[in-house]
Amino acid sequence: MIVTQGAHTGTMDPQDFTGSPARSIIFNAYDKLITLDFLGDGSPIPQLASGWDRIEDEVLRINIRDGITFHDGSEFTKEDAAYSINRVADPDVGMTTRRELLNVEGADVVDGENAIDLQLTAPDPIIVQRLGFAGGVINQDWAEENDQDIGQIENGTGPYRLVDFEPDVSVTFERLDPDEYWDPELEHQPAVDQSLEAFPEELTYQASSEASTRISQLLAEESHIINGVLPEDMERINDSGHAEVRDVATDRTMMLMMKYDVEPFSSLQFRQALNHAIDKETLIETVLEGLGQVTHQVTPETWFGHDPGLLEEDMYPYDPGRAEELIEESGHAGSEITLAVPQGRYLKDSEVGQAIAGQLDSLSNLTVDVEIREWSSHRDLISPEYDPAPAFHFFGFGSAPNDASIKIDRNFTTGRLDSDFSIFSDPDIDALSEEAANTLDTGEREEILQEANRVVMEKAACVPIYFQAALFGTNTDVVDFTPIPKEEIYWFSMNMQ
Amino acid sequence: MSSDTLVSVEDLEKHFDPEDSFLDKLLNLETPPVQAVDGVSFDIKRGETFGLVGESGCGKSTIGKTILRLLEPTGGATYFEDENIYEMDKSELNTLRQDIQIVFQDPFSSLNPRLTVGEIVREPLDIHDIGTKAERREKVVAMLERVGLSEDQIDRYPREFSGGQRQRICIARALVLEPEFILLDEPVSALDVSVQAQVLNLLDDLQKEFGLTYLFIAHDLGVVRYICDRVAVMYLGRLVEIGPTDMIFDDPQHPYTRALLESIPRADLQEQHRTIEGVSGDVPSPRNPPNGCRFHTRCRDVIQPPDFEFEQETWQNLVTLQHRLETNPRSLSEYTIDEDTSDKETIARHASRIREVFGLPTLNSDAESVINKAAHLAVQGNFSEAHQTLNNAFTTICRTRDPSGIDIGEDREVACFLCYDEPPSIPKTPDASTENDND
Amino acid sequence: MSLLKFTIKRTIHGIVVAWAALTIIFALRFISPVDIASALIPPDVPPTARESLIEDLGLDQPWYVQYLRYIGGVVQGDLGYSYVSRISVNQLAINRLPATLELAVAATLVSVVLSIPLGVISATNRHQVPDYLASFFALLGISTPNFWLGIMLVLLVSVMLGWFPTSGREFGFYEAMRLLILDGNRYGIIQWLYHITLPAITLGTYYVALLTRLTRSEMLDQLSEEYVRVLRAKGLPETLVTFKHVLRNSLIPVVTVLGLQFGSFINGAVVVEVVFRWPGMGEFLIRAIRTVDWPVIQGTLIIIAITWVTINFGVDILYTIIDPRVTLEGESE
Amino acid sequence: MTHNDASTTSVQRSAGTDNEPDFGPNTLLKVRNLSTRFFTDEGQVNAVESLDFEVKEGEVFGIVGESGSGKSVTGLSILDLIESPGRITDGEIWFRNRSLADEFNEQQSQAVRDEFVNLLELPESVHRSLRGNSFSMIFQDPMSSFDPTSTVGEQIAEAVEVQQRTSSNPRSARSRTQGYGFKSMVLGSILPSKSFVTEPSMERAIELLELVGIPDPKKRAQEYPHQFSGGMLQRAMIAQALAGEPDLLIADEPTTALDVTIQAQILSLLSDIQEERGMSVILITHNLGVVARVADRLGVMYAGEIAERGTLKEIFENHTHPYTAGLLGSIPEIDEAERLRPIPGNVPSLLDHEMGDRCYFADRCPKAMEECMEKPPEYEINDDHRVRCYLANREFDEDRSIRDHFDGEGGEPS
Repeated sequence: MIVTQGAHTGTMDPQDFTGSPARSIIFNAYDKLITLDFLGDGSPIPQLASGWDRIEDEVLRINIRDGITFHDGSEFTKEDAAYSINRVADPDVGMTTRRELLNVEGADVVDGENAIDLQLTAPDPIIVQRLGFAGGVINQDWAEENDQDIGQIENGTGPYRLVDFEPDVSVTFERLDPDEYWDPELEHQPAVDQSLEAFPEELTYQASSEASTRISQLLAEESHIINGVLPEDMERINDSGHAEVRDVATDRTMMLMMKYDVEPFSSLQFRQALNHAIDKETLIETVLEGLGQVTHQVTPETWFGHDPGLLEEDMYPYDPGRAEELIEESGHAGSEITLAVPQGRYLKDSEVGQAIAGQLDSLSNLTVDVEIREWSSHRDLISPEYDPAPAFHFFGFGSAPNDASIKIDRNFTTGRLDSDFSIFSDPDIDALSEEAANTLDTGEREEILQEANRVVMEKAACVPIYFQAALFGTNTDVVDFTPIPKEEIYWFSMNMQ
Repeated sequence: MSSDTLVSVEDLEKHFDPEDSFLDKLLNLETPPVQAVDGVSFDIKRGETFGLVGESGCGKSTIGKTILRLLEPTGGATYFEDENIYEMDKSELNTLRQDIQIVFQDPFSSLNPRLTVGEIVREPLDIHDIGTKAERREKVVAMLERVGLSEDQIDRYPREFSGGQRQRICIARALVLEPEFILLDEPVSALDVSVQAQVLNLLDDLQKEFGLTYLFIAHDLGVVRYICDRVAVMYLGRLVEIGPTDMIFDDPQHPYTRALLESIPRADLQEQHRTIEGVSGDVPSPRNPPNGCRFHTRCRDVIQPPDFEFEQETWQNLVTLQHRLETNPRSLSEYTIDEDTSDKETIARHASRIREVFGLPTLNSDAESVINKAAHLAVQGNFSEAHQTLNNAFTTICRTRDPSGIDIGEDREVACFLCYDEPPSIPKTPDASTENDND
Repeated sequence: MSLLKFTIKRTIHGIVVAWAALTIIFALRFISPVDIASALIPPDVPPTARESLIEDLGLDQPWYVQYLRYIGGVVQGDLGYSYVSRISVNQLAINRLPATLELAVAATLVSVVLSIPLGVISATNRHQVPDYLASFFALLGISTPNFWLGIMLVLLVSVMLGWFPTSGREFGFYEAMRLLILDGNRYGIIQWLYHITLPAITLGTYYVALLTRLTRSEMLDQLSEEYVRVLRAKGLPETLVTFKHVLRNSLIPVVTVLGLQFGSFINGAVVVEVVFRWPGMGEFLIRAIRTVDWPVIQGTLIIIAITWVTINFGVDILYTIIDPRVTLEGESE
Repeated sequence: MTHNDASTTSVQRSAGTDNEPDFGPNTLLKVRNLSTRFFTDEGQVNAVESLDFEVKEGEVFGIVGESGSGKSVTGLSILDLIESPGRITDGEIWFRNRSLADEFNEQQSQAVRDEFVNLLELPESVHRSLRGNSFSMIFQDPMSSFDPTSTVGEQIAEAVEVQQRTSSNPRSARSRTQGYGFKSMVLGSILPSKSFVTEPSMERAIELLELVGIPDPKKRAQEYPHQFSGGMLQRAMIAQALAGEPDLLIADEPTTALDVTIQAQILSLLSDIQEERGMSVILITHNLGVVARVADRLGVMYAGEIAERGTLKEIFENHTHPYTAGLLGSIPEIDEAERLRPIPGNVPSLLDHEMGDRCYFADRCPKAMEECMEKPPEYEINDDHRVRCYLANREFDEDRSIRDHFDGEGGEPS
């Protein structure tokens, strides 16, 4: 089974990688304490943990399974589990996956029990989800021995073992014999109804940044699954007779971000006007050939805290007349604004950005320019360090634990540990966010988050437009390929005839 | 300087430094400079045609360019009407450029192919901003007609003309500013003989008409004899003889001048029966010219050391060997043997081979042992000692002293010890430059 | 000038050029609009770690200290660590450089093998049908963009005909040769050839055009030289005239151009490597630029610069073999 | 005659039928009616026009003329070295060669007369196989006449090699390239390859260098042309030309590029070698002094024709053609400095459409008469002297002068 993604990974370190292509690769070989039900509703499921229990507001006890060994034969212990958590949690080590564990102070082994205690600095109601999206578990002795080389070798507990790794080029895994794996029947994965035996014996991930190259590989039957198919190539692939395109709406919210303290975006009416001014359906139909799911809030339907009220009811229906009125009211009629758009990051990003600007520009009292930049330089502009950041940019916020707080905290709050992409500030939203972060009761918390979603829209903190679609090309020999909303391609989502 | 002298060249020197980079110097890769012109003096009188002759590479064209300050000299001075042109500033030089003009050898490359003949001839007038537009045109037409072209050819391009006509255009261009002095650098050598004669006659006529002074640089002695009043003969960057043309041609004093004149084939039925006493060998490199008289390595009359009496030919061969040992000993490596070979017979055989090749027969004199010793040393690869041996035993004045030009009367000067009433004595210490290894 | 001195001289030249390149590459960091620290340090690093990283990287030092450290590092062969993969750039480059060199050499071979015969045929049949055909191909090649040709070749030859793989590099040359020599197994070298063919043709084609034209015009120049007439006059068969003398002399400027082009092969490889998923320096560099992985960008550029200098040095030496006038310059008179 | 026949594209084979060539007892080469033309963009250039001359065994035949008179093209035509767009369009080149005559007597009898063969009627490959060993040629500029990247020794050895291969197997083109296969072709185009030249050839090359007076021949053979001086290189070129022991050496301006002192050395070398080997030489030059020194007979060429030919004495002292007179009068002599009598006008155009059907020299001729508007035939003044001028059988008549048709001295017909 050969998978070709648009990007690859330069490292195999399960705690120090970036991006979903790396995630797709690394977690074939590494298990986590807790994972998410990627194929199902995304809820946390115990993997190397057998269960968990919040013994105090700020202490999470995680029980560890017995009898699991690493690929090198050494036994997986609670010390390894604690070590894995601590390696990430320690800011001085500088692991990239620390983002999910910002509230974790450290982990201690529990005497007399095969368990560890996670010490938190705040209650963090979704710490379990976060763990499910965080790094993998590694062996302490092995890690200390191979400190420099962790990125190039592998020693996980996962169902696949690394055979060959050429950084950024290709990686090959072989499947363990079912009896070598601790869960040959894959019972811990509720959404997987087959045993390990059914999955590919050899799994190779390659990378090619050129879409045309990936498609050529697919059509020449050199690759079984590719990602990042462009809408215009769908027909060619489907017509080839031995490959087809699968699409899935992802969790990536494509939206316009506006800086709260820069005129004219500081005006609520103006922000509302922009919300009214975009014809989302037409945009998706014309530019994306129908691929993409319109949204009126930032949180996907499957996520915790999604506001079902906003699913059907559009607070800001497409109404250019109303938009013009609101601009008039805001006192910013005749404004000239510039939309910063990245190129090469999202599906047809620059085209969509231009179309959006075109729609906005067609308002009689607004002039909109577009600035398109290569992703790497655009990313620098919108990174938290850059000052002044663009006041108006096209942004897609994606893969994360399925919890509305993440979308809201990171994009629309001020002063939170992880409000890194936010250029917005509003006391009401901040308060709701704070409240959600300290509420452990699930039902109560859901209400708070739904409220937060609604307030974000009332304040018009952004212009949510659609959830981006992911297009995959698969060889017809591949059966049961299930594209997941997180855009990753895991071993368990594919099978071959 | 007498008042009838127009141009006076004093001790002019032009050495071309090779384009060695800093790195070359650092790595000791310097190449010695080319001594293109090395201390040349002469005067050109008003209204005369002064010829400068010599073989290619002797430095005659370099002199021409240096006199016009197209090249900066490395030493010496050139006076034009008593003004040293190397000390002139821009504006003086500009004025000078009106008085001095040049005609080059190749009329094909010295005319801008994109200009019409009229424009080419008018260009100097434009540059020096002389006259009104109409005056300029009038002048151009007059000048073109004077050199034998017609007014209706004024708008044509150089490619439409033959070689002789182009050289006429070059002459017209040179004359249009009414200069006093024209430098003719091989003006006819690219032309066919029949056309060459036309141009020579034209130059002759123009000189009379405009009172011009010519410096005529040429290698064709027939042409020089025809057009020049006085001639200077150059060899390897130096003047060897200077004097009135007829005297030089009829009674050459310097051995080089003699050989040069001897070498020219004459279009004459008697030619096949004439024995030529020419020169042998090639001109040495101007990077590393011979010591003393620069011609001595090829001279038939090289003066013998006082204590010996060789056949002149043998002596000349000996000088050749000496020179070779000094400047290019590696070329003798063909005759050497391995260092550790001590077989006397082999050494002797090789030594006699060297002597045979260089034409050095066995002699019945004191010289024999010296020559033999040197040959043996050379065979063993010890070139510098071989050279030293010969040098210590046989020193000729031609090799140790540099002959300066001596006045032999009738306005003639010759740079040859044979013409000295009493040759200067040989310095006691052999010259120190013998370690000069050329590679 | 002896070959040794010549070599020393060229080496020093090379070092100076490499040093200049290094300096320019260093300066790039300062010219770049992005804050160096934010470029060098991943955005996810928390502020405390950030400070210590800035210190570790020496970014708090004045530029000249940074410069000296940087040059010192390069001299000692230390190109730093990629912040993306945390692997030393040397290690990464060692993995990548052979692929690019293989591709460049193969492309050179393709262009030489195609262009020189074409040039010869063209020149010896001047103003006849073969000449026009060759000129036509040359023009076609020169006006076809690399990436387009690559994609078209893949579509035609790989996807439709299935003759060659679309992309990738299963075996490195070294690995393939080792397999062949140690185990007598030809699989590796066949795979290598199989995979390199299309990228090499794509990269080489542009230069085929250029070199064909150059060879042709050089041949014509040489054929009009007097010595050719002399060679014929002494009865030398035309084959020898053409190959032993005329072509050999025509190749002297061709070799110069090839040497210069070898450098541009590395540049051109960027596009070709991306299209063909060829894991070389170019693809690597592009990836590094995308992720603003400064140590890798710098390291890659340095290696490209040094490779280029080295190859040109090699060409200079080759020059002394094919053109005796070069080394001996200054000796004769 | 046939000089305007632009449509003639192949050598006329029947040229011999109307008047049979007669060969003198010592004739080595007889050129009859030779025309060589160049078909350029500007038009047809009649470089050589109905040329006749013969070369006897062991003599030096000089061809004198100004640039563009066709003298070099004549030499190249004999060796079949004319390159496109030029072509030999007409004529016969009869060469004494018994073995060739025997060989072709049956299959191509029209190309054979006694011991002579007409080279222009033999297959091209046969004509070319004579290069190097029957004919060889030396050229004006020694510096550009050697391949700059092969050693001088090797280049001479190549000539030796060609000669040896040819003498062992005269008519086989294959034998000439034997041992020089594809590999050598490829390698030879990159590296200095010795695969063609054998050790004995190299030794012979060194002997030849010694013969022409080059010191240290062994070492010099290993050197490249740029390490030689012009004079030395011209000696090397002579050595190369001698390698094939040719019957006829064509020397095209052999001394023009050299300094006078070197020129004298080379001339005496040529003359010594010619005498020693008894070979024939065609000496092509513009310098009358050079022919005076070494030639036995000479032809004065003008506009592609031989205007006047004869022994040296006849031409120098008894010339009839005003061009010959003009040429001699134009040369500034070193022995006296009287005013030159130049030929007026310019070297003529050889473009077919500009040539007209008259005496080509008429427009520059001080003695042009009315009859000169028609082409003069070649008159025989005596056994040793022929001229293409009406003055051969009549005196110049002032009344019939057409001098006024053309411009005066120095004027250019435009």
